[in-house]
Amino acid sequence: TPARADEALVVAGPSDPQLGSLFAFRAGNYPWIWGVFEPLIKIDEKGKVQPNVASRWTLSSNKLTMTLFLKRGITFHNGKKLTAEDVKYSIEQAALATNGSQLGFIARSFASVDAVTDGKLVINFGAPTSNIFDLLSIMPIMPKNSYPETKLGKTVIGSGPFTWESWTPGAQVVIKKYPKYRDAARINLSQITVRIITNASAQLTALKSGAIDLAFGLSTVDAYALRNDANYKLIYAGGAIVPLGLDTSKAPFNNIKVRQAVGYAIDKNRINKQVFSDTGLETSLFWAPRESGYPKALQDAYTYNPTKAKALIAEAGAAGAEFDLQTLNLPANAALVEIVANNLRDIGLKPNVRVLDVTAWDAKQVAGDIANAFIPYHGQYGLNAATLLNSLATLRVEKGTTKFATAEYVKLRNAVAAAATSGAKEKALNNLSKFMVEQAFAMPIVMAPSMFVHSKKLTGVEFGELGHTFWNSAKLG
Amino acid sequence: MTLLEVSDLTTVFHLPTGDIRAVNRVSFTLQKGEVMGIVGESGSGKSVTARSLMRMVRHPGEIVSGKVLLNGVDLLTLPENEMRTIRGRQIAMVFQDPQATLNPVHTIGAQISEALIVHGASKDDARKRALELLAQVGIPNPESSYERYPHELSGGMRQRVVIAIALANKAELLIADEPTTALDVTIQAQILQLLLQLRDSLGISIIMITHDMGVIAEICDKTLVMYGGRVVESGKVSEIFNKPLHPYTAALLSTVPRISSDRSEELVAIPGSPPDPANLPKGCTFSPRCSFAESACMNSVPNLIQISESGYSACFVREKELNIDFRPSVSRKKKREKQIGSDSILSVSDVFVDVGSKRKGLFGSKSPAVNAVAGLSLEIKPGETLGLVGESGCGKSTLSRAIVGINRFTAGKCVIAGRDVTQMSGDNRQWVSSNVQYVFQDPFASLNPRRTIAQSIGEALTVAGVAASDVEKRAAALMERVGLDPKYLDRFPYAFSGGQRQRIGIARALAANPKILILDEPVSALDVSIQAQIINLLQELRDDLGLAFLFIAHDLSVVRHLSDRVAVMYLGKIVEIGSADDIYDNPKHPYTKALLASSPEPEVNQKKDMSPALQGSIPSPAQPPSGCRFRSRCPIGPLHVANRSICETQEPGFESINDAHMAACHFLLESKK
Amino acid sequence: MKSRAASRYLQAFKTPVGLISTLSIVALTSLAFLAPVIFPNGYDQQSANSLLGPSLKNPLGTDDLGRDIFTRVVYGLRSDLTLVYIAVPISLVIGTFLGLIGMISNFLGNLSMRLMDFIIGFPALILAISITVVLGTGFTALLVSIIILGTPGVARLARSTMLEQEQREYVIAARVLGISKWKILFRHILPNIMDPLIAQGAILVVVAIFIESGMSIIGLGLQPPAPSLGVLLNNSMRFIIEYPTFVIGPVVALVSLTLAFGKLADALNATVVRK
Amino acid sequence: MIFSSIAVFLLPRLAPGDPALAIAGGDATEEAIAEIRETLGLDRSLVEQYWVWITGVFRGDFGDSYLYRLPVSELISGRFQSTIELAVSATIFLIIFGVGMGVLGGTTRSRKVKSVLDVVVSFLLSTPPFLIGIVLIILLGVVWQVLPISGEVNFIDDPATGFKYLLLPSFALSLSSSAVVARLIQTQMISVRGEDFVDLAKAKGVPPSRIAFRHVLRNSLGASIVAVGLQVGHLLSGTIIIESLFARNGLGSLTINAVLTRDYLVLQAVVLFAIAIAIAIQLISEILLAALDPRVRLGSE
Ligand SMILES: Nc1ncnc2c1ncn2[C@@H]1O[C@H](COP(=O)(O)OP(=O)(O)OP(=O)(O)O)[C@@H](O)[C@H]1O
Ligand SMILES: Nc1ncnc2c1ncn2[C@@H]1O[C@H](COP(=O)(O)OP(=O)(O)OP(=O)(O)O)[C@@H](O)[C@H]1O
Ligand SMILES: [Mg+2]
Ligand SMILES: [Mg+2]
Repeated sequence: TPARADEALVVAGPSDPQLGSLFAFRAGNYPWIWGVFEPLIKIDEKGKVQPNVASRWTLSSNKLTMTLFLKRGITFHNGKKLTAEDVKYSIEQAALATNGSQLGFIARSFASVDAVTDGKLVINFGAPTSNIFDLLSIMPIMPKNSYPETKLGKTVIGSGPFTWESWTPGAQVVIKKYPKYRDAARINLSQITVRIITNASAQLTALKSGAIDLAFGLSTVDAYALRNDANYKLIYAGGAIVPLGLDTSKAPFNNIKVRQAVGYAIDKNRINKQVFSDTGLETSLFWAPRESGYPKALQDAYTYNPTKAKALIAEAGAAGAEFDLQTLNLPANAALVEIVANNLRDIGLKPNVRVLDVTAWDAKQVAGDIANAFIPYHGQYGLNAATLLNSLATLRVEKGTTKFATAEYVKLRNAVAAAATSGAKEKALNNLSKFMVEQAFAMPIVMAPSMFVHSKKLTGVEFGELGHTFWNSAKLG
Repeated sequence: MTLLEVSDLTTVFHLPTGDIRAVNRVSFTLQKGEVMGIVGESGSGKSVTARSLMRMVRHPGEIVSGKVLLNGVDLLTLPENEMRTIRGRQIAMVFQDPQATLNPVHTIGAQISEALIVHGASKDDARKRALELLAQVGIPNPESSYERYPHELSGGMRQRVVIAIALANKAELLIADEPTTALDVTIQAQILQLLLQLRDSLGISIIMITHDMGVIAEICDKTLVMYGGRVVESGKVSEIFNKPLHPYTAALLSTVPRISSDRSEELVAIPGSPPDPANLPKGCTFSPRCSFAESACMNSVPNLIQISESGYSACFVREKELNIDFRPSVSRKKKREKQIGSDSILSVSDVFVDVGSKRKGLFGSKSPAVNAVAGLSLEIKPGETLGLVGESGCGKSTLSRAIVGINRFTAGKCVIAGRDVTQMSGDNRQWVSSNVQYVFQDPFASLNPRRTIAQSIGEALTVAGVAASDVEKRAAALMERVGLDPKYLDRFPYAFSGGQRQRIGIARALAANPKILILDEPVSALDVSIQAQIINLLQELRDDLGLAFLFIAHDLSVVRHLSDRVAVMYLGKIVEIGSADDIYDNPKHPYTKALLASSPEPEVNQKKDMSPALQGSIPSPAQPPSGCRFRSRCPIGPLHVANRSICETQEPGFESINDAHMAACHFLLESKK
Repeated sequence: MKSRAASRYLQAFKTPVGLISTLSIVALTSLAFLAPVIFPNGYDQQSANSLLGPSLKNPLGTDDLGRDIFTRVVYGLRSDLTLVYIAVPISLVIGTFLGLIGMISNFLGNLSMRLMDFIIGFPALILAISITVVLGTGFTALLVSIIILGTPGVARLARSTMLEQEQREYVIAARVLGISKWKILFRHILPNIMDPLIAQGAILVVVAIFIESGMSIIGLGLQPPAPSLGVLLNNSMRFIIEYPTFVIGPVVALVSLTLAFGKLADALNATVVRK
Repeated sequence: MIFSSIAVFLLPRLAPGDPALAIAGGDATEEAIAEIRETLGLDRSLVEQYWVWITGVFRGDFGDSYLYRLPVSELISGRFQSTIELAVSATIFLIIFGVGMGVLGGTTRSRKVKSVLDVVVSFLLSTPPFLIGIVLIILLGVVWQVLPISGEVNFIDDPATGFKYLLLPSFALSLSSSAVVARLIQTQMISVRGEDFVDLAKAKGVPPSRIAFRHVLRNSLGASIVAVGLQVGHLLSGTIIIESLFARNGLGSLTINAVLTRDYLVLQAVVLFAIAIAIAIQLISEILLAALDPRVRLGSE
């Protein structure tokens, strides 16, 4: 069916597009990026890799070479053909530190990338790279040498179903249907306007008053409250890992007993209920349950057990220990830290809570030194374990915020990254997870899904694992 | 023919603390074309009476009884909208302060026209009539003046505008509430003459409110004397002044010094102070201060009784003794002879004081020098009193403030007790404050309301170097010295009357044992009955302590009473200086003559020529006229006499008339009137 | 002296408005500072019973973390009052000092006025946010913001009343007596400018509470779990549609506090300052 | 102004973190941050950075936003209209409500009207503007849904709709300020009522309504202008919260964002701009004052 003229959609985005960070995870880009750009592959809800720009791929038996075959007939919005050279360029951009991609380390680990023909690309890994699809699924393909121009926001050229029409900073981004899209006939929406509404309650009122059809930045509570409303549909997609990190280099958390006590002290269930409206996953692991080799048995290693926690504290002689507990100024974290602090006080510790503004927090996180205890927010739920181990400052070895870098830990991490078979992976992950649970330097509290609410008028929206949105089959009415 | 008949008018202010009977059973009649005065001290109910006639008493006042018959119609029973047609059309009013009675944001023309427009005139007619009125009240260039704003006019001119407004609708009755009190004598003379002229040409009746017996004597046919809200006497001016029928009137008449009176005696002061309207004495309100009072006076209130054809009095004593003469017969203390030294204790020579504000304006321009004192010299000898007179704004205060170091001399020399103190710094300041002290005009403003009298005086004693242990004793002594009970030391200023505060101000000035007192209009804010007390006190102190005074005042008769020598100041300069007798009896400078001619005297038997001696008002010190500063107003100057261009080009120097008597005029010998 | 000052202020308190506002302030203040006595368990008693409606046990219901809202409102009041009772006097002292410094040195006086002009010219909220970002969210940042934003008004008022006082005859009389500038300042000028400054202080309280709540609304208020009225307001706003009862407590407390201080300022201005 | 520019330059730089972090995010490595810092020129000395900036300002070049990589002047001019629309309409409401309530309070004799007004004004004075905004949103936008509460429509493109979108935010913004103005005008009018020239007018026979307007109000206008001028300054500062509440994309939200992301150049320019506007408002009120009051007119010549 041809698209009707009135199929213009208005959605609310939480912040301006960040064109300088197209290769990173940025909420401001989620609503529109897969309208304008396309990734090589997609990962569906079940974690299965689906072809997209890449129609198929092969992996050499030593797992060190990957060959990608591109779909034919894809053109960029400027009319040029999409070739392997463009893909190579995009990978190079992802690798650049200045482009800030959390997964840049994967691209940087490649030994070489060769555009063999227009439609064929060969990547030589330095070492087996099991998390390659994480990178490929979040990496937009752009014409060779176009990124500097793209960053200026005037001409943004991709190959997606929509073209970049205009951006009024602070106000809105408009993308229009690309008539020459290879699948143009199946695209229903004629235009998507992303209105930038930073205030969460303003998004809610906008949604309720019918000014927008989809809200990307609702608070969990607001979104969850709409779950039973006949006019709206609640979508869970992607999400965040909200762990409690402990600085193992300083008292009191240089004592493993104290760390474990903390693990038992936290009332994950109440946190999940009161902060995440019971939509989160209470877990002791960083990995998503769909991860291959997921050590399900360890998921509930730490459950709420204040008695045990107190006993451990007493054993460690740490009762009354005073320390800083910091987090960053996001609504969920600000509420969560209160419960955590309350829990810790209950077992006789004395946390001093500080909530930092986001940039100040980032400065500390990058420097790898936050506080004795801290609660970060990692919006990377669902990525590969091997990816997370490097992309999360909490788990990193180098400049890791927990300052936990024992030889044992390094060894177990490397084993996960190097695991070539699923059996090996399961074993390595199990060993690592066991070790992490025991050492208790970084303890996930809740895996919180991102929640998006759209009006029932809107159908067919497809959400990627991190909350990126695919509009190809979206429809209004 | 009777125009206005008021009977038993009573106005009450309802205050939370109780009712105040500000006007109490006031009755009088006014004939067409008559000028009636209402005289009385502050708070006696003059203004409230006037406002009651207009039905314009301010909240929380209320007219509780009485009749106000205007041409037989009782104004008090008219509905408000009818009353409005009477205001401005049949009765018009002129208020005291011309600075405040004109709306600053409308042109004077518009304000005059408004008076006509609200009573039905068309805009064009109103404008025509307004121009006519401007000419009638003597405002030059009516056409261009019409478009001017009040702040562009001098005080005298503004009062003329107010009068023009009052005349706009040819009202039959004009009520003037102290129309000249805020003005200089020279301007007062102009305004009073204007009112008389208007009475003669238009035949209107005037009610003239004043506290100045001189004004009554000058222009009124008959008068009411009010005291404590009541009329205590009324009658023809000529009769009242010759034979007062009430002891208060008599006392009032003898308490004011006259230019011509005997200066060798102390003034007759009325003891005590005017009654507090909120707390009136039980019987006759004047009884506590009356030297004739009997027991009846203390217990019941006398009625106003007709005594003669036109004379009424409210006095029990007068009722009994028909021929009693209330004029004080007590022999007064003679002034003592005093010693005047020969070296000067204060001398200023050729001093300049710049008061031009140095603040930058909106566009950052620096204002040019404004010399309020410009090349002035004078000296005072120990024990001597130098009177300084001149119109408002001539620089009297500026000079005296510069002497004590509040303003800076920009040029010239100032020597005090043998020390050059032109530059005020450290030691000099100390020297000055121990030699010269200041008594201010406004007794309400010169005492810190937050400090007790003991603190105020104690502070002065401490800086004067009195040991802490002695302070209390000395303060008590000072209080006694100025005639106050030392037990009042612990009170705050608000507990004292104006006269008492002025005594305290004097006590504070004496704390430093100064040799010179500068008295900047120390009595002009006081009621006449209190003035005499303070003048007597000052005189006594001066003679006892051998003080030298620089005595500044508007009132020429007061200055003569107290001064040995008198200096006449005009626009920052001395124009004539000499012994008091020389200046008053043999004035040489045309300005001095004009000042003297303008001063009203409470004498009915020798009415003066009322043609005002001076036109216009004092120029601004920012743009003084070239040559002789007085030439722009001088009756013998270039504006009135031909071929006197010398006055415009050359500044006159002093010429001696005798040893001490000097004047600065190019045409001193001219003896025009 | 003291008794007279007291009696002047008593006059303000005798007017119905003055009386009611003073009583409210006293009541709110004592409630706030007795909070630890009334609620010895503190303001952070979390439980699983979140977002309950009003009941006997929780007169205003519970918040999202299952804490009694009434308790938190009282403690919030305490935070706000602590903040203003520290910040406002400091503002008054610094402002008065900066306003009066002109009497001692013309140069310093002009300098301090330029500084005040600068602060006034700076958009208030941006200044407060910047200060908060520099100092880190929390009590100190609020305190500093309130002091910095409140001082210019006080300084200007102090200066203008000082300039007016300087022309008063009793001040001139003191100068003629040879009394030193400092003594004149402390004995004559300061006592006479206290009244408008105290009234200004009451207005500053209102401004301070506005700043506190405004900053909290954009998430830059006190550090959790300490409650303040603004923090509670911000918190309750998130639930305003689902749990509108949450918002009642903070709003009533905030408005009655500002209303009481605003009316107190009115009463002071009407009786004490006018004189 | 130079002093302001230095303060504006230094203040945000005292805060922890810098724009490179906002660009790279908290998961980036230190090396990446350092590299970004270098490309942005943030590694240069403060003096140098200040010099580059201030000389640019004098040339009319405010630099590029670190975050958006767009010229700051473009960012500001893009948002300017929204804020100006809001500020102007709020100012109009401020004048209507403030002067209206003030004049009513200053002229009415009815005790009832006076006390109702007093209650309204007192409440408005003690309620922070954002709270008024929230109440308006809930009542008129959510419960009754009579007015749009979110977003904006360019007033010039579509005046009617644009105006509807402006109504609530400008109400919220102006109400408490208008209470301040009303209070001031009322006291001013009451004090002018006690002036002698009002008595003279009454003595002329001028009817009360004419006295109220020609004499009392006319002489209270000066004070009102000063008050309105001051309040307009407050309004501008208030736009910051109101804009975010009503999802308007004006300078206010740009500014908050600039502070939080340390987008120094944007912040610097906005503050300079705000100071310039404050000066302009003061000039305008002085000019108006001079036009209204002949005494001032003379004084400034
Ligand atoms: N608005 C008012 N409120 C309360 N009392 C008033 C008011 N106006 C006048 N009075 C009282 O009425 C008394 C008489 O006042 P009035 O103004 O008539 O005096 P006056 O004779 O005109 O004095 P002055 O020479 O000072 O003008 C005052 O002492 C005062 O107590
Ligand atoms: N601070 C000032 N700024 C500007 N002009 C001033 C200042 N002080 C005084 N003047 C001007 O200086 C002139 C002299 O003032 P001064 O007060 O000395 O007069 P005066 O003779 O004492 O008058 P009055 O009899 O009214 O007390 C006046 O024209 C006055 O306007
Ligand atoms: Mg009077
Ligand atoms: Mg004087």
